[in-house]
Amino acid sequence: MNSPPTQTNSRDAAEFSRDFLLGLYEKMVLIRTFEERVKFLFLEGTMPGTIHQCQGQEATAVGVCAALQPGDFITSTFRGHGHALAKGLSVQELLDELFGATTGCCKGKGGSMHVGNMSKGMVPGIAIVAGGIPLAAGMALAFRLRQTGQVAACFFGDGAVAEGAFHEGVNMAAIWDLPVIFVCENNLYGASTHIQKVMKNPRVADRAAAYGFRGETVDGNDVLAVYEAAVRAAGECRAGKGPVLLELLTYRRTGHSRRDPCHYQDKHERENWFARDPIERLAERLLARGDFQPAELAAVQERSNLQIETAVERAKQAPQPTREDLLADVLA
Amino acid sequence: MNSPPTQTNSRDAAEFSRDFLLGLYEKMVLIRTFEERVKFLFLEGTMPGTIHQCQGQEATAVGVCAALQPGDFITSTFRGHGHALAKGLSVQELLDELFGATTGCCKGKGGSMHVGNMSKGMVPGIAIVAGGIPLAAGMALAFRLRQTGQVAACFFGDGAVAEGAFHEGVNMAAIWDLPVIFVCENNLYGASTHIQKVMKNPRVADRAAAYGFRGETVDGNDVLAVYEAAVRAAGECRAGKGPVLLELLTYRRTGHSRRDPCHYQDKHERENWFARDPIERLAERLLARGDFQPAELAAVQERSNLQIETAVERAKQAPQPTREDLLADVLA
Amino acid sequence: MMKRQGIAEALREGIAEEMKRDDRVFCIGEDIGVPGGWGGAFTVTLGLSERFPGRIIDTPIAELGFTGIAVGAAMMGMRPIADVQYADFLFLASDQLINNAAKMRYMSGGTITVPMVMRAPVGATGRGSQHAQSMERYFVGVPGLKVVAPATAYDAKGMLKAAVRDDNPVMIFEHKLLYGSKGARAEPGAVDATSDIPDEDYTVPLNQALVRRPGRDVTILGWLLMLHYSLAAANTLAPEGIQAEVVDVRSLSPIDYETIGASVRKTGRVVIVEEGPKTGGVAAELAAGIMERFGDSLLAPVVRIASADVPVPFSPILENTYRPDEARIAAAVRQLMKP
Amino acid sequence: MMKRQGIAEALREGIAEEMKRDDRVFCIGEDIGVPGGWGGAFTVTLGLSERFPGRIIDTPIAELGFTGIAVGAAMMGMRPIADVQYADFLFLASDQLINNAAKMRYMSGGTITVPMVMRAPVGATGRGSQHAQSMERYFVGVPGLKVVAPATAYDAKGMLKAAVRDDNPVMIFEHKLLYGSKGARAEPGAVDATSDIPDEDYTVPLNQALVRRPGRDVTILGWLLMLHYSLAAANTLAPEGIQAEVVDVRSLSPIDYETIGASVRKTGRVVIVEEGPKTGGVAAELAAGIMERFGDSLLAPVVRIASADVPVPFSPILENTYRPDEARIAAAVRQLMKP
Ligand SMILES: Cc1ncc(C[n+]2csc(CCOP(=O)(O)OP(=O)(O)O)c2C)c(N)n1
Ligand SMILES: Cc1ncc(C[n+]2csc(CCOP(=O)(O)OP(=O)(O)O)c2C)c(N)n1
Ligand SMILES: [Mg+2]
Ligand SMILES: [Mg+2]
Repeated sequence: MNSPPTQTNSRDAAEFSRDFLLGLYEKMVLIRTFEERVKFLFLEGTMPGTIHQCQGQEATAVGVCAALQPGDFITSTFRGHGHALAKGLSVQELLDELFGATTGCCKGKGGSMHVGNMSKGMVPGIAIVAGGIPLAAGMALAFRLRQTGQVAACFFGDGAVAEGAFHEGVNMAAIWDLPVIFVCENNLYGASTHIQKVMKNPRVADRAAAYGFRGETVDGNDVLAVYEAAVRAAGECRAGKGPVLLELLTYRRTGHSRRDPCHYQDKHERENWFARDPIERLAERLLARGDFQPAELAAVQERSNLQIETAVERAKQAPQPTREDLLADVLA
Repeated sequence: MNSPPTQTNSRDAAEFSRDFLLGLYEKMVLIRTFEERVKFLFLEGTMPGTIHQCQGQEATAVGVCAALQPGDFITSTFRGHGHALAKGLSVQELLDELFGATTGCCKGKGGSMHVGNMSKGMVPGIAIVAGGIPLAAGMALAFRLRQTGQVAACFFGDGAVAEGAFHEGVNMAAIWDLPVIFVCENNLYGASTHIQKVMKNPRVADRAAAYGFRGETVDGNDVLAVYEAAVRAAGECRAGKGPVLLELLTYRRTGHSRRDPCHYQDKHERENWFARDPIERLAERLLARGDFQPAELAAVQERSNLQIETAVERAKQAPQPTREDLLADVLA
Repeated sequence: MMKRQGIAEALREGIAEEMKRDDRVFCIGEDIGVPGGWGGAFTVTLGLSERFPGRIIDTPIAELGFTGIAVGAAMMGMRPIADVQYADFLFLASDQLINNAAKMRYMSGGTITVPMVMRAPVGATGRGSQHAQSMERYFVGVPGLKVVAPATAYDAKGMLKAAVRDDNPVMIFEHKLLYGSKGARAEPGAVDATSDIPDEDYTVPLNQALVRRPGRDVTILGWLLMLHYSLAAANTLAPEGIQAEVVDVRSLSPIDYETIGASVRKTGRVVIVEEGPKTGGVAAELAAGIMERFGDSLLAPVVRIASADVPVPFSPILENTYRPDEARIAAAVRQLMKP
Repeated sequence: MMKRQGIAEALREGIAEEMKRDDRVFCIGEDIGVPGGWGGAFTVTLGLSERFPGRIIDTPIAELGFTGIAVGAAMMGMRPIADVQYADFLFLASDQLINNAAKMRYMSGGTITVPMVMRAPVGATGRGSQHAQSMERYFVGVPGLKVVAPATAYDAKGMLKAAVRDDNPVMIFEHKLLYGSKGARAEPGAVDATSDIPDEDYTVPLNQALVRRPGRDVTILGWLLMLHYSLAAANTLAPEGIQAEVVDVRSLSPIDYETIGASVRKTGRVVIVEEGPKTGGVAAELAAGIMERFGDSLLAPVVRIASADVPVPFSPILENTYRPDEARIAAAVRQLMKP
């Protein structure tokens, strides 16, 4: 399953602009740094709630969002920090939300599993597995009815494919040719359960055919491959050709949630995937171009550390809600 | 869509025993006669409730049930009269149920949409579209766990394929190789909606591949073709090869329910299908064998008429429940 | 100018008017716009697909999916009117309605509105236990969701229009025996719920109960079919010298305790009539809420008249026993009035 | 002999004992038996897949499907113990639970039994609005379904065993803050619900409330986490001269009005404590049911202490405001006791 021949890979990094590549790298590093810091804060006990993190999956969020227009929307899941940063939410509004502050992107009412910001094109994460799939189809239906040319990108995991909501939402998007990109981040596990246990044919992209639209399997740890696949998909959506299912093969470098030690993961599988880290791989390709210096990439990491440290300090001081806030925001 | 090249047809009628063929013919005529009589009683106003009938679809129920063992079970839908008679429920217990009598197969508590009799291997019809699919998978799981060698045949319509319950139930049957035959009676319509409107690829049998098991499209108006496909499927189930999806192409000769005039059906489509009536087709094949006389087949019809008339008269006199019965049968 | 209409007609006209007024409004559901079809299970959208091409969307049989699609479209500014053919199927859609539609605004910190309408026909009508439930109880009290249950054509149209214009998700429960379905679709046991419908545009608020019949002795609370039975019972009781005040609860979430309270303070006696199992019904909330707010005005414990705690039986005899009727209501009132 | 156990451990042992006793018993759910996994979201089935090969069935993420599969298997004589990782997901499975499992016996004229158990963890625990709801209200009063909510390890084990042996579908609500989860799975704000568990086989009836603390002045009704808070409040009130009788409702469907009634007749004052929005909660049924049955013994209207009518907020400050606590309970009782 690690890198099947069928999956699409990207053009040579040389063919992309330096700034564009640096931007992708920067976002991926920012996400990784953010997640690592949040993990520490959580284990340390300073951060409340529970967390689902995306270390190792940075390329999927960044590659897809880089292919979207500002007016496009994404839906996400309980594992949405990376999607949020990739779609342009600020480190501060996210951290504030995770700390339950009123300055958070959801005023502290959503929390880690529901981060989002409509003004930046991200619906608060839907923590019901596959629950965001019909939503995204409905958003795309609105775009179609209003002929706005917008696209909805719907992030979900391999585990969501077994849910009825996937089946129903994807089928309606197909029969109505809705402009939605179904982005399946296939990290081989739904919680602790390996995909082989829940699907006879674990090639998620094949499912699209049953509904009569195009599916494609992509190396999800190659941000450029993800980007190019998403550009193609978005183009087809805007051209009215209907939805596309992108299966992005990737891997979770950390626990499913909280303090999960991942004992259910096979050691060799882990090592294989850890060797294919999306950030390291992009770094290698950048350096191979010749016009990036190691120091420059190190500086990127420095900037991320600094940005996040400052944000954490502010988040810890951010205003907490008062009892009065409990009753607000229920009805419009 | 009428008779695609891909569908499987049956062996020559000559290769089946005379008694067996007569039995199939007798059952199909009984079902047709039963449904026509019930329709009259309903329109006349003597019969309460609402009805969903299966005129034109007799071959699917009869062909499949003929391939099952007495110990096997079927699940059905709101359109279950034919399935019930085919599985061996008596005309009397069905009519009594339709009249709400305590002598009905569900003591008058189920009604037309929920006919069934566990002692005869039929679960009361599940009137929630696709709701019987996970049930049948669960029954098959029980057979597997207890190693009883039994098979569950799950009847549902083309409209059920869009439901999440189909997706979830079929997938689990597939990954666990459960002994269940998924019998999709594809009569081209879900209520008033044509299958072309709700599926990009309307070949239901193709869906099986997405879940990793075998699907087959059969001429559902050819009772022998249905029978043979069901025999193959049941054999595979008992051999532990997992589920089979049978798509039986057929057509509803009457309204979806109650007084539906079927104005949504295309005239040519109707004529085409009416010309392929399952009972007439079997009759022709029987006569073509040479060892059946027209008079013999006419006698079959006579017997059905008589049997049903007697049953109707009794059903009209059958004991109705009393207020006390309301509170019985809720908890075991 | 006025015209006499039944609920199905009035809803149809209300939907058409809203679609004309606001091109963000569309309908989505099963068999609602098929040419040669029925305009939904109860003809409410009959003919609208010709008048509003592309805006009456027929779906596959996939309640969870099309409900989620309505929620998503509403989040993007559309104003979907979704419907399930029978309210019993709402169980399949409740995740999208309760976990998503109703919570979206709150969990987004008040930044999202979900202006969608869901219509659902309830009531036991000879169809057996899976096409019969009174589903109100499962949605009353869901924070972020409004729930109404109109008993007349006037209210049905006015509340539908108000719901379409409301920025929150609104559930409208309709009763199969009140649609006024005719001919082939006529329902045995149907009750006349027609009203004189003004030609002018109007709405009916989603948060107000209504006194349908004034009386000083006892307050009868009902909605949908049970309101009509309650009014009939009140008429039976009048000649016996019992003046029952009949309040149409109408708005089930939020509940209008002001109107209800005024009546309770006056009569001091309350009978709540509900179709559906007694245990855990909407009447429980009404009884508890009335006791909390107006307990001191109560001259006797609040009485609940509801169905037995059983699934809906098919047999007409049993179904009629299951469904509270005029006689049971009148008897309960007489009992309550006994000195 | 006895041993001290928490709810998770006690449930695990109870399941193991029933699986040993009866080979028709099996478990089905998500991540419940994966080697190297967690034994379900709250470790209840941890290690059982090794002890009972092939009988701890890990499913895809498909609540509607595996619930229907449990129903089907139960109809064929098996005794499945299904579980959802968080009770909020029951909305996805409610069609199979309510339309099929609960009605199957009735609509078959009493010929079918559906001996299945569904376990579901409830409670607001810092996870946001979709992993937090108190789902009891949606299943109380569903004819054909039994509902229990054990607050101690002793009851959890005894009721689980009784549920497995019961021939009807039984829903068991468990509270995340009561499992006694340790180490990596520990829950902030958890409450000690451990009990001394006898080594002998025992069951706890599914239809009986229990007086946890006798008192003469006021009856406090609670279950799950709120029972523990109510006991704490009662202890705070004792030195003030208020003797509160605390009743563990435990059995939510059916409700044991005998035990509850005995207490109400004695005290004449009732406070019902519920986690979850006040409107339409289980407390509504309790209040209405108590008024109907024991109205004449009531010295004051029944008081409901519950959550605000809002979705569950993430922010710990708001969540703690959302959840009724000892202080609110004590204050309500003091208020009620005011002459
Ligand atoms: C409907 C539903 N069922 C179960 C869960 C519990 N749960 C949360 S995440 C998860 C696994 C999801 O796996 P996948 O979709 O592959 O996403 P990933 O965690 O790999 O990102 C499960 C079972 C849930 N949140 N929603
Ligand atoms: C979940 C659910 N949704 C909608 C309905 C209403 N309904 C009853 S039958 C039917 C059409 C079913 O079509 P199909 O599955 O093809 O079966 P057929 O009627 O053709 O036998 C619909 C929509 C239902 N009973 N259950
Ligand atoms: Mg995954
Ligand atoms: Mg059909």
